[in-house]
Amino acid sequence: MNNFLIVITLALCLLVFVVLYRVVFGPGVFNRIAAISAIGTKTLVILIIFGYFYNRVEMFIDISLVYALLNFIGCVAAAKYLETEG
Amino acid sequence: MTIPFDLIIQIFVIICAIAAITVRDLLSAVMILGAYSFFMCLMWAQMGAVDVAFTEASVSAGIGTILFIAALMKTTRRTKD
Amino acid sequence: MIIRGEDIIIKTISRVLVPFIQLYALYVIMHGHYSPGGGFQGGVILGASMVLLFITHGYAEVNRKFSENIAVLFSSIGVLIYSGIGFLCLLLLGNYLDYSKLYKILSVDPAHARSLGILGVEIGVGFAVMAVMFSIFFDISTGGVSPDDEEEAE
Amino acid sequence: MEVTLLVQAADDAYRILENARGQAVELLNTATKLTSDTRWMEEKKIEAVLMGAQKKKSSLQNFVVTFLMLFAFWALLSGKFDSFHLSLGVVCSFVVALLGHDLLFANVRVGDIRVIVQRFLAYLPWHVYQIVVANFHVAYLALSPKMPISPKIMRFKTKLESDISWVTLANSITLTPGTITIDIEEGEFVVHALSEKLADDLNTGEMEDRIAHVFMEADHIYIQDVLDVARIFAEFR
Repeated sequence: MNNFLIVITLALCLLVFVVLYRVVFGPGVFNRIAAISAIGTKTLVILIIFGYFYNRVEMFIDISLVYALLNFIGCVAAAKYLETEG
Repeated sequence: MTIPFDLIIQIFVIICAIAAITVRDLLSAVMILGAYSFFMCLMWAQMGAVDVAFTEASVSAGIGTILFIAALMKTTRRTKD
Repeated sequence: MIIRGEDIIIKTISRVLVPFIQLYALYVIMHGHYSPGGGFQGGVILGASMVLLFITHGYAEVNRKFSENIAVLFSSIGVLIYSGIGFLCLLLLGNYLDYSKLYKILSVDPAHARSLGILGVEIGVGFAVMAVMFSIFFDISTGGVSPDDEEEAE
Repeated sequence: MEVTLLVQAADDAYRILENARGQAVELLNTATKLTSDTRWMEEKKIEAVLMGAQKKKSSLQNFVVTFLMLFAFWALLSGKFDSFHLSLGVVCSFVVALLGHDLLFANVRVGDIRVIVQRFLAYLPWHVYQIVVANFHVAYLALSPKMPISPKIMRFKTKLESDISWVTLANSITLTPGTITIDIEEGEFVVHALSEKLADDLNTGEMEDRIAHVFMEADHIYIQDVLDVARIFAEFR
């Protein structure tokens, strides 16, 4: 089980690395916003797997909930900025 | 844990930090800073500092991004040089 | 931030989401001494929920629920709760914020009194942080001039 | 000989088909009449309920339902069931429900909430199946070397009526890989589709019909709807 989760975490890290390309080089701000919200969902899963490693899943779920909510609010704020200012 | 995940996350953090200071667009810089604090939160959690990770996630990733964007409303998005 | 169009999707989703975010923030505040989190983090999340309502529903909707004057009032109330509990401990012949002395008036054992005292302080901190976060965002985004004043000036 | 038999058989088949069609049309007409009858009666009943203490009663109901939902959410989060934490939960949900009771249930069409929840749960597996199918299609598009995509923006008028069903349809479209809802402009959906197949899937309107069925806004009559309506009709009589 542990090895399986470690492999999954490594795969997710690889995916984050791929998405990070869009964040760094992506033309324009729209690519970056979409890529960052994708990174948010992936790191959330990694966080919960860390919680399994530490045997404290209930604590890490609290953090990941906050994470998801504030990711959403940040994206909405950025979209509103783009709508009003261009 | 056998695999040093903190090394991998550290690479992500450094990439984000460099991208945040080199990018021209201010809104992009703000969003990359949000990703930076996501990775910082992941790093704190990986070290076992749950409370610090919680503070990082709520303050820096959440309200920090929103306040930066609100401040961006009062200025222009592109840098001059 | 003034909304232009009528975004039905964003408006409806945030309308459904805001009560749950607020309840979650209160949960973080109230369980600060068992799980991660506490007054500061919970207050930030509570302020973020208000900000979400502000940027999606506009100034008028938020002003009806939580105006700027109430925010100022709440920040002072939060500081009052915090320092009041501290001074109460001082009056009960303990140190400042020495919660265990509260058992004399709460009629419980000192360990439980300490937990209750921490809970009170967390609530105070949460109120203050929520009000200050909201009012910082409000001041930055409106430039310190509320839309009502602008209408009157015009 | 064989030719006459064949002609006769064809005639018979045609007559049977015609009969069936006539019966179906009759059934549909009855169903339409029934629906309009029940809708009229339902509206009358709602009007009678609302004419009295309209504002106060509905907001109190909203408050109670919001409070119960929030308290269930609190119990899910907290996981501590001693009296102290439960009383904290009651106080917190009370405060939040007092602040936000007009947020959670604004502009909801009047309908039986139990039926809506039941139908929504029945809708979910179909939607998950659609997501899986579209996922494979998008993976094929992305991995094939020629990239046979033909992205386009399409607009269609919807027949749904309330906010919440619009948002459900929009989110269902966005959740399906390859299609994204860009905007809703007064009941007109603006959707970006990645390829012809995905756009065609959307244009058949099956998803819209199913969501109309979930939120009981059926102008198209399903058999299930007729049965439901008949039951409601019997109850009213």
